[in-house]
Amino acid sequence: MVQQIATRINDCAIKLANVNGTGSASANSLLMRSVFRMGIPVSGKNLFPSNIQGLPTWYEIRINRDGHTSRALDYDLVVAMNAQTYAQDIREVREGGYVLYDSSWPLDPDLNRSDVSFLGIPLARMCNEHFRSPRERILMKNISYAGALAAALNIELDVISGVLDETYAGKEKLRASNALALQLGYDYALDHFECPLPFSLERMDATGDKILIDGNTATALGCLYAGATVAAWYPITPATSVMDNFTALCKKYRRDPESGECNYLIIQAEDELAALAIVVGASWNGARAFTSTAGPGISLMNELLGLAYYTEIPAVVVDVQRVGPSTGMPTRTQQGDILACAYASHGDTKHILLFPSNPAECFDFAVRAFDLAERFQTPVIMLSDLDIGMNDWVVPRLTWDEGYRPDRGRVLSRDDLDQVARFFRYSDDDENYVTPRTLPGVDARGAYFTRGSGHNKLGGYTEDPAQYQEVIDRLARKHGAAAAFVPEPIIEERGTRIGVVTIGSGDLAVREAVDLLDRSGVRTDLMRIRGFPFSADVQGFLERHEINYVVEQNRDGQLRSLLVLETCTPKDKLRSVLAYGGYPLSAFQVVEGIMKGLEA
Amino acid sequence: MVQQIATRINDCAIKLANVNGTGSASANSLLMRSVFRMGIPVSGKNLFPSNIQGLPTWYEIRINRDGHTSRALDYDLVVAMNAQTYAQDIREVREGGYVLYDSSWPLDPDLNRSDVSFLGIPLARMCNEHFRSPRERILMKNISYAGALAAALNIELDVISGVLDETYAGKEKLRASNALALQLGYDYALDHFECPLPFSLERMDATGDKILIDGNTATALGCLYAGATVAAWYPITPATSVMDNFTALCKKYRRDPESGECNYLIIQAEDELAALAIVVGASWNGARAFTSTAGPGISLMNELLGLAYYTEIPAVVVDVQRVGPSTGMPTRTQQGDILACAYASHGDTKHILLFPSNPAECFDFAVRAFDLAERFQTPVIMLSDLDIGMNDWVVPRLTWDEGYRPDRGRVLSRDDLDQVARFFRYSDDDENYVTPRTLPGVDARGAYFTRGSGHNKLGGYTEDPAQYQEVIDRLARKHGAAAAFVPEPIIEERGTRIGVVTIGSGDLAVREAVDLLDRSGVRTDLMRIRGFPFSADVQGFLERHEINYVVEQNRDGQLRSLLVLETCTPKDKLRSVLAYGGYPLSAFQVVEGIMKGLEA
Amino acid sequence: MPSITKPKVTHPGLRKNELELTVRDYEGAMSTLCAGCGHDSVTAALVQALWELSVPPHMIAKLSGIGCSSKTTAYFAAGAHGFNSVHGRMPAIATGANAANRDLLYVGISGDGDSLSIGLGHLSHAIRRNVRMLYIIENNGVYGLTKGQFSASADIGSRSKRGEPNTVMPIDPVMLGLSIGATFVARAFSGDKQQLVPILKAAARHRGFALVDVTSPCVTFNDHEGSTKSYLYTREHDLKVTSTDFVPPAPEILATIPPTGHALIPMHDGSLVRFHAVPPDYDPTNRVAVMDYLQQHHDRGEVVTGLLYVDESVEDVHELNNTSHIPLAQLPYERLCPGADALERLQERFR
Amino acid sequence: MPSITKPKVTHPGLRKNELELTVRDYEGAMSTLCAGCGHDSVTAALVQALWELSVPPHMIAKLSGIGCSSKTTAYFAAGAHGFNSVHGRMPAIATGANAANRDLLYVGISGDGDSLSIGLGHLSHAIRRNVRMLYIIENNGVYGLTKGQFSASADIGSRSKRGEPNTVMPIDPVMLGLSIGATFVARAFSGDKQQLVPILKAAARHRGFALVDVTSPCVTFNDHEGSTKSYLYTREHDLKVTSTDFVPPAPEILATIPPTGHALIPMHDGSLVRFHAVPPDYDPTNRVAVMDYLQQHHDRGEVVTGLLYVDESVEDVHELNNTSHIPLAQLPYERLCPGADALERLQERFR
Ligand SMILES: Cc1ncc(C[n+]2csc(CCOP(=O)(O)OP(=O)(O)O)c2C)c(N)n1
Ligand SMILES: Cc1ncc(C[n+]2csc(CCOP(=O)(O)OP(=O)(O)O)c2C)c(N)n1
Ligand code: SF4
Ligand code: SF4
Ligand SMILES: [Mg+2]
Ligand SMILES: [Mg+2]
Repeated sequence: MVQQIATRINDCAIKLANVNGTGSASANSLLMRSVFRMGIPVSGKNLFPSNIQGLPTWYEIRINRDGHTSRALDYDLVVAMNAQTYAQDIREVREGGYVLYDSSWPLDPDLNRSDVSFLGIPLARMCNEHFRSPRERILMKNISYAGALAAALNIELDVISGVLDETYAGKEKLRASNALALQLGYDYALDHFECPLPFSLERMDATGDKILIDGNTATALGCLYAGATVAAWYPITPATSVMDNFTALCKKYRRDPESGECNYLIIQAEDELAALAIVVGASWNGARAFTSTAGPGISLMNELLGLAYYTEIPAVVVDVQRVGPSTGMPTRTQQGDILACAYASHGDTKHILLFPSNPAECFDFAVRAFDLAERFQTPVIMLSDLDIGMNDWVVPRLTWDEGYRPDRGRVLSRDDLDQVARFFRYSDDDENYVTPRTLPGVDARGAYFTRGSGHNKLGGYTEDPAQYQEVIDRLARKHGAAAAFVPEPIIEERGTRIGVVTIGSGDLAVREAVDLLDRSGVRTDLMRIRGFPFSADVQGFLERHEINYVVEQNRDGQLRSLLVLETCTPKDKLRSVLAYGGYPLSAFQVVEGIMKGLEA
Repeated sequence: MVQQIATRINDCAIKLANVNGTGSASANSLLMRSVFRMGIPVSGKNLFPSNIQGLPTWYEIRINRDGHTSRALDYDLVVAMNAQTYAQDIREVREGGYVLYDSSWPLDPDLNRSDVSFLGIPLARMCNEHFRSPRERILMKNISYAGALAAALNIELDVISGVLDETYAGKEKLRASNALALQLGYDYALDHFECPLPFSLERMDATGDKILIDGNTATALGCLYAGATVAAWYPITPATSVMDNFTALCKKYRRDPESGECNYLIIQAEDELAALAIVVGASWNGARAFTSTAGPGISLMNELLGLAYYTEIPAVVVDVQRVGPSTGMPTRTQQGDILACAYASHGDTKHILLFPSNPAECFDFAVRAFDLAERFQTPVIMLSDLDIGMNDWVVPRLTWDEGYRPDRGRVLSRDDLDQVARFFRYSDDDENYVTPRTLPGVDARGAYFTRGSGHNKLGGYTEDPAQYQEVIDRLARKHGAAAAFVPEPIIEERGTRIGVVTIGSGDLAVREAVDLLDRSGVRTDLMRIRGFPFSADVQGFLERHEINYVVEQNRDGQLRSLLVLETCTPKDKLRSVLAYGGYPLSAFQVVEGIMKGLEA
Repeated sequence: MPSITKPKVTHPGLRKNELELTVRDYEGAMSTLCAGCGHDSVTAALVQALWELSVPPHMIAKLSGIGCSSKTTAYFAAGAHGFNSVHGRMPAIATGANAANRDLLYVGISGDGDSLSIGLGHLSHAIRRNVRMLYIIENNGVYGLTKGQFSASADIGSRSKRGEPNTVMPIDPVMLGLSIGATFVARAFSGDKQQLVPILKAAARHRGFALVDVTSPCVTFNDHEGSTKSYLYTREHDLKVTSTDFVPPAPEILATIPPTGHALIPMHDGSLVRFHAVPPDYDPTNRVAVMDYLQQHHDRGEVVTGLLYVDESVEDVHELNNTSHIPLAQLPYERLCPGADALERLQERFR
Repeated sequence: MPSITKPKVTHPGLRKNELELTVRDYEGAMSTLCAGCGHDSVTAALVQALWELSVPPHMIAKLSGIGCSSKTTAYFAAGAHGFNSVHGRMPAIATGANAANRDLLYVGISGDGDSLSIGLGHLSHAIRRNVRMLYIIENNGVYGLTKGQFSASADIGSRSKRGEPNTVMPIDPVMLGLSIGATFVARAFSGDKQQLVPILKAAARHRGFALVDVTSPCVTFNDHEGSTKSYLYTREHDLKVTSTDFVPPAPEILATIPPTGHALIPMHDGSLVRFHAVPPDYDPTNRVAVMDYLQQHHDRGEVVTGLLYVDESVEDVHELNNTSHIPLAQLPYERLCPGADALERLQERFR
């Protein structure tokens, strides 16, 4: 018997099960965007296969008036559009929940569950009746279920039609078909189901001036605003859309209005080694340049990261992490490249890392990545991930300070060279242990020889121990100095004895977990780390807490490892809470992990 | 005024300064080998440039009756054959020491030092008188100074001529020239200097049945005896001679006596990525295969190391470490690839590492590397270094247990498959979490699909969190299980409160340092780690000591980092003693580092 | 999931090959590629060719890199070991596999992205070494799996799905192969099974590295006007040079595929390949003339297909190195270890 | 140490170029290569060519990989920035450098190991992109710096210093370049400055990627009989196709190097290159004919030198992409940042 669930407003989780390549993505994001426009906090997570067409794909929408929109683990409503995964999808509905399915064909009685309600809607039949082309018949089924959901959840019809109308502005025929499909679903639901369902929506004002954006688009915007002119890349999921977006933005904003010339050059490289090599070459030559990649690309970039580190050439790398090791699960999320990036390349190397937690920070940190890379003349790797990069997030509207000017670091102009008796590339370090560089094409007095082989502080070749050490010792100090320049940690502290430490896309889930723990009487403080090397604030927080739970999305506790090595905190103060199956982190996983730790 | 130094027997340090490409290497190793044949502990360190001809090169011989043959930092005698470096070389002689130089031309008076004795010998003039061809005139100068040193140090003429005779056996003309040159130097020294010098040699019996061998030759021998049949490599200093030797050995020992066919295939690959790819392909297909490389190669092999780790394919990689980062100093030694190897590749990965400390262990560990790689179906990286690999070391004679049979690990034959209901690649793990594999070409029932993408324990493709985790969790346990199989640490313990921990080529210097510390009243215990993952013994030693000084040859304390992360030892019990200028470690550096630590 | 097991229904009436196997025995998992993908046609031709050749499935080793094309190793010969490795490195992995066991038939499957960008060096060097294998490039001018970027084989002027024109000069694997000494070069069109099957059979029996460039349209990202790798374009511009029939030594198959044509090329294993030369004077053994011919036609915008060049006189990697005829992976340890005495003796030189 | 500063003694009588610089101003650090190394001859020719071209030294960027050959970037143009990078990646690094600043003259120096093995993919793709640069392969058939292993350009049958014969087919960078669409391909011999200097000058002025393969013997590891990259062999088998004189637009130099020959090829910058065609009907603009010609001579064991192929009609990477004429690295930030308003506006689509 189906147990009635209590009425809830603006608090539910919905899972949509589809077949990839059937056009469900637009229907799903239509739904999510409509909720967003109703002012309600919402998240959408796309769980898609590494395949182009015909395999199962899911979309999860979490709606929560308190802003807790990390991934839910059980669903009030499942839209089951993929016969291949019916069994699993129906299993995942919570007790008392609902399954919406295409009743054009009878449902296998074996799949029946007595504790959930089945809402059948003859989507295929309806669409076959109303649409002619096979293409439309497939696509409109999706819009129809969106219509049905609008009715079931009480999404304002105006809002959802409004989004559709905008989407198909200027394409009247398409607009009309979509509007019809939406209405078909809507009406059918109103006629046949008890709408709204116990969990339904109501306009509120929590999204205010916010925007709905994915991290890769925001990263591209950041690179655009940072003044990057050269980009090189090799296609790889989930990083590809960084460059797709950067390309589109450059076409729009970087064409000279008079000459039509392009104030940028984007090169699709032959592989990731070349992509970073191009960035290194361009940066050496004075351009702001970057590449975007994922784990396998980071592995391939190891040698060149070491070159840039040792020759002190700025280089910005965006790593949109996916599940490793090896090819792993290319369309799943993880934070598994932390150690690989921190110490990338043979020999003694350390790199600057940035950890954005959402698209807004992707935008900010992308800009800061260039400033840091040029200020410290070294690679900076921004570690985003698939969850941030490819899902739409609700974040504060991006703003731009017109006063911003790129920090190009210590670059000597011709005039500067006039002031210098003789220029030596690796001498005369400043308070951050950075030495001045010169650019090719400026002045013969600035000419020097860049080499990845042993060099002394004059830039000359050396095999002398003391001369060699002098330079690499300074590099170690320089890396340390960057701690004061990377984004400071976000700390929310109430003087409890338990610290919860996280990074990147773990943010929302961890915040929700802290709330949930509070409610069960476990008070904790929160720190989200945003950069490496770690600043004194990071150290301070860890010290002030008896135990710190380090929540991250990988098997080996890589952030914890980095904290163990690169802060003075005793190891036993740092405990791991890990989730690494490839789906975005859920608050329940965090709570479970911390509770287990506390009980142990 | 030159102060007379006290008479010493079998205890001195000699530095020979030459120009590379002038044939000095054979004269220098002639000297070293002669000392060795006199039964006296000796070491020879070649400090050569990354260049083919015309640059300074040094050879250092340390002779010590107690077996303390780590690098000396000041020299009793310098043979100054390179005008370019006279100044530096003469500066490095200890007070009361000697400079032997070519007096065919007058020495610049500025170079004079009142506290050392100058032994002039007109090498060029003598050789021009006695030899005709320009080639001989250059080469024989070297043999002549060897002769002079023989007289000065009291090297038995029989012994040194004996070595020469063996070297040129069958080449009568060459032999005669060399013998003459030797005698010229010998006689001149006897006639003109007070021979022997205060530090001189006397036959003893400390080298007994030992041999003089370099690590790369020993590694090649190990690979030969392990039964490696496929080798792939890309030339790189200082690893090249591993493959040169393996090739020569195979030619001699692996040609089928009847058919003349080669029971091996060595492929010079197009790059290091290909070299490891070839090894992975061959190992997947059932051959024992390996590659040898240095730091830059390790960086390039990152992606394929991750593939082999995740697909569980054995792969043996020999990393003969040199100075990093980047191209660094290719002809200098360092231990800078420890972290890069331990966690090589993006995503969660951990590899098995072996740390030989001398050529004898290179031989042993090479064999064990194959056994471990096949037993654990994973990459095994043997971390040698330039000092071990390219210098001649006095080590115990290598022996071979005829009972040895390769541990091929869990490989199912056709018969085995008869016993199995159905074979699944990643199921049925044993006590070490290893699952059985099958080889291509054996039986269709054993056919499976190897993939670096997400797979479940059946070997099927998966994007399911639980299925994915099940496999990679087992991989973590499997890596842990290897701790009991890697070579156990060498521990010499007397119950002191100070542990001295080292690795690889640090061994000799650290042992000497322990002795020196003893003499100044600082009693310490010694542990040399030989494998990763760390065994319980490693953990135990660290625990038993209040402070552990971790002596290693890199800037960032990479072994210490690994110990911090991978044992339960509190961080503050682990302190670094570092030397990383690129020359082989000296006991004095270790003593200095530990004393500083103790004083702090 | 990309490897859904295909229900195996054996029709009693199916023809059998020499090994008493039906064509079904050479199939693999169900394809998860897009409906109509050219790569699936290549798989079908491969299944047919392997069946016709009567290769025992377990004596096949299937290797690939990463890409839609590289997935196809899962879709044939379920009884063979497969290795879906990493992007671009398959030629080197196959080189290693071949080194370990010269007795297997190596089928390498790659894409134009996998082979001509990230893997170009490895492909070129596997060609030089004449590693004995059948190497198929399923060439669609795009990166299918990463959603439609141009690959290095995209022709100048062809337009991507988003309408952008390609401006960079293409790499033609056929010309590349010929210029670095490939000993077997063929090109075919995935949609033309009649030409493809015999080419694959000849390639499988070639003494060394057999490069087969198959134009294999991506229906999702590159099958539209403006793309020279589309069905439309290829069907129109396809200029057949030679149609190849494979004539294996066993008489049964001789009977089913009647030999026609003029040039008889002996394969390494004694079998013969017949060419239906179009034009009649086409000589697939003269490298200079072949390159000339291809260039001429290329300049006219024509895609020449057929077995374009073959040289059976060049030794493969094992012959060049005089490697043991017993596969290295199967040599007993006793034949590999020189023994304790030898170790004792050889150390004399270390005294 | 490999970069010993050379004492700069300026003879007052030295000739000056348009910039009032003497040839000394184009020299670099003292070479640390072996006495007699072919690479030093290339350096000398390069110094001469750059001087004759009157390029301001600081407008040159010198890039290389790793190898003896790659060290030579230190031995010329002390007033230019140099970048001795990592093994095999220089073509990609140069691509990036060029992307940032189209105004410099890029001189890339590589070896056959650096370019044809580890760097083959990058070289090929830089060629395809037509990155404007002078790219020299100092080709000696061996890995000099790692002591004499065969490189991918070692000819079959040539013997290493240890007496082992090479058994693997060589990659000829000239044929490779032509087969993947190179727009400028030349070959010369390091010992023949008279031919080399004008080729380098023409290459420096080429509109796109200029590939110059210089046979440059390694005296230490490969200058012995049996090696086709030795002085002996090359001097005997050298077959000159075209001798190239560079005729820059400035009249002074026109006067000193009198033009002769038949084919006049206009360079991108308006200057003209004259060919002394040998044979007289040699046409360096017909790719098909060039490849044919080279193959024919190659089959006779002849090394053809000269400016072998040139096409000035193909746009370089910047022209193809319509990049700003002001070097990207020099664009003021104000022209790059769309500003706060644009950011505000564009976010409408994220509502
Ligand atoms: C090192 C690395 N870089 C990038 C990728 C992403 N990637 C997967 S497939 C592919 C290209 C596939 O193109 P192609 O080989 O032509 O195959 P197709 O899908 O067109 O058949 C790329 C770039 C990867 N898997 N590994
Ligand atoms: C990644 C990497 N692998 C290997 C090497 C070692 N290495 C240095 S130079 C060289 C080959 C040089 O050959 P080539 O380019 O022909 O130059 P040559 O010395 O013959 O002029 C190699 C393999 C390296 N520096 N980096
Ligand atoms: S995307 Fe293209 S190449 Fe990939 S499966 Fe679909 S049709 Fe085939
Ligand atoms: S080894 Fe050969 S290539 Fe290197 S410097 Fe000497 S002669 Fe030149
Ligand atoms: Mg493709
Ligand atoms: Mg070379």
